[in-house]
Amino acid sequence: MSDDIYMNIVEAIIFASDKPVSNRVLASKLPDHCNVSEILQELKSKYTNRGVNLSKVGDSWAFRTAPEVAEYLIVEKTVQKKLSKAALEILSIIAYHQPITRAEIEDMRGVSVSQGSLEMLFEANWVEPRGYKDVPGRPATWRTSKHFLDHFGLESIKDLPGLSELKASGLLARNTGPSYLNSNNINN
Amino acid sequence: MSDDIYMNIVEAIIFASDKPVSNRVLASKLPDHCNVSEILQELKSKYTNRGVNLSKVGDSWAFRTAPEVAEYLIVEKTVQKKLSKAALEILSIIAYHQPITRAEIEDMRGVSVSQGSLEMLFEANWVEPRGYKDVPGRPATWRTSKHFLDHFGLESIKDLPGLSELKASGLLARNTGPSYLNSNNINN
Amino acid sequence: MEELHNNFITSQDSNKNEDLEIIESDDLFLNLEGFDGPIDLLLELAKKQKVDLYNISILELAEQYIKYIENVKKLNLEIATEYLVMAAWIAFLKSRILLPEEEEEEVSSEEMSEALAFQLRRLDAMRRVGNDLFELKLLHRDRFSKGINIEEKKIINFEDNTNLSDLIISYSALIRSQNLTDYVPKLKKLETIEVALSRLNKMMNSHQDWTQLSLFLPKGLDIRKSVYDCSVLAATFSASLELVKKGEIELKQSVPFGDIFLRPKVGGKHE
Repeated sequence: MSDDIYMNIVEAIIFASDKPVSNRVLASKLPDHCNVSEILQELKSKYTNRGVNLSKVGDSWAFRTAPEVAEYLIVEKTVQKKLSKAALEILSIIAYHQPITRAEIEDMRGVSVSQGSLEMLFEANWVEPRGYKDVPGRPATWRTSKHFLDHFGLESIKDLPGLSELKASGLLARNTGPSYLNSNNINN
Repeated sequence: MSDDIYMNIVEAIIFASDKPVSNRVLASKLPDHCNVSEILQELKSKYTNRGVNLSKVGDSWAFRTAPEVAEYLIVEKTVQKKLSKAALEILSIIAYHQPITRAEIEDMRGVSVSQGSLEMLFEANWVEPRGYKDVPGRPATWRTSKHFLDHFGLESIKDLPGLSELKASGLLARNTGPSYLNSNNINN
Repeated sequence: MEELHNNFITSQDSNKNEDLEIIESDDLFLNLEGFDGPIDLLLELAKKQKVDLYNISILELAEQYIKYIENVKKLNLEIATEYLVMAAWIAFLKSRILLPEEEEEEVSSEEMSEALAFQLRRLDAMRRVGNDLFELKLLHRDRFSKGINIEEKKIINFEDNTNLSDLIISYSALIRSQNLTDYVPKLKKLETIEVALSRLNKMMNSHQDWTQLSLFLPKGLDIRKSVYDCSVLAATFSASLELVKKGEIELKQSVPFGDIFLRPKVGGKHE
């Protein structure tokens, strides 16, 4: 019974929060002797095969409706905004190569990264800055956000579709050997 | 199993809706042979003794956090924010004239005390009620809290600079220059 | 936290296929607008070979690219430099592939070809996974978040921002604004005729004969120093005139500026 109350607290906190709640925050609300991860696993299993699931988003947790019942939930027609081809490409490059600098993205696409595409990704809150690369000039690097994981229903970046195949085929390598093809050289 | 899917749908619809959902709406989403009331009762019992309950609101349904865990849902937020000018003024009046009624504050400021400003002070935990004034109507009086002293680094309310000190500091000096030197006139 | 509820969908541009057809039909209506730069064009040309990207012919690709750019050039002189630089590089690569390998070259044509092929495969892979991403169970499309926003009880700490001087300045401004009233001169206290009259009336009873008016003044009056004392003198004189008017007393003065005497009038109230 005393264990149940902690699970209830975790359940209520995640339910009430307007964004995913991290393990750390949950732990701070519970007595030290509570094993938050265990409680979460148990809670998650309670919500298995239900209309609402407990989803892990990075190191955080949120309730989301089960994809199986989506067709019954056309609650609101959201405005469908087009993600430009360039923005989509940049998003996948950042997702699969993170952390990555702007110059590296430009190398891969052979063209410069337009401000518009990037702003689109920032506006959608899918991409965020992640420190600086330790090379001359210390360029800023980017990565995908927790919201990106949430939006695409991924538990972690490791769950990106086709990640292991891409890795195995060597396509996630950054250095392309001869630099003739680098945009820098082409542009100069 | 086929029954479960209907319960899942009901669960997901109520969860995802931005307002309580009526029986009628639920019934419209389910096949005719479904007994919505029965499904709801079953779903409700699933959420008994949990951190989130299925509550009936009029003739509609919504998920609500259980009252038992309410205290764990208090979110502490640190906000980098300045008080509004009105709130600051009210705070200073309360600080210098405590205990004071709302009507007395309104007398001093010449305008009514907005709920927003007051809520801000209560939320910041700087002001607290302090009994009633012994005049007809017995209006509530307010005073500053211990947290107020804490925040402003005062040992006691007596440490607030007095009127004579304010005068000596020049803060109460009137604009004594000829009126044609006032910026208002210059600008006009 | 604001959440964008816009679902993004991918734009699969249809004009790209048209471009390919244009290339294939050797039609001269070429343009580069459908392409995101030379690599993009190269990738589309490579895909046109209809083989696995691992087996594309770089030589054929180079020829097609040069041909395509030449055709565009004929129509439109404003080709972005990057397409031309790539054309030059591709031409160079082509010559390297065709000519026998020379020993002193730093990078072999094979390595260069492989680097290009790799870049094309990688870009193609990024496009594919980009589309795959949108096949996932998306929030607001396949999964929904809680609809009702439950009011969280919040404790807000105002971080150090409002400090004691803000408080004091605010209070001072308030007090200052209240002191801004109109100037009202301080009224001087003066003896009224009514007061002098009642004193005179009281004292009259004990004086039946001519009596100096100055004896009816309060003791210790100093009209040289005190405005109030002056007003007492004036009020007393005025009061005496008032009594004469009422027919209660008589006044006499033998010379200008001389002493003034008074006595109850015969048959008057004070007799």
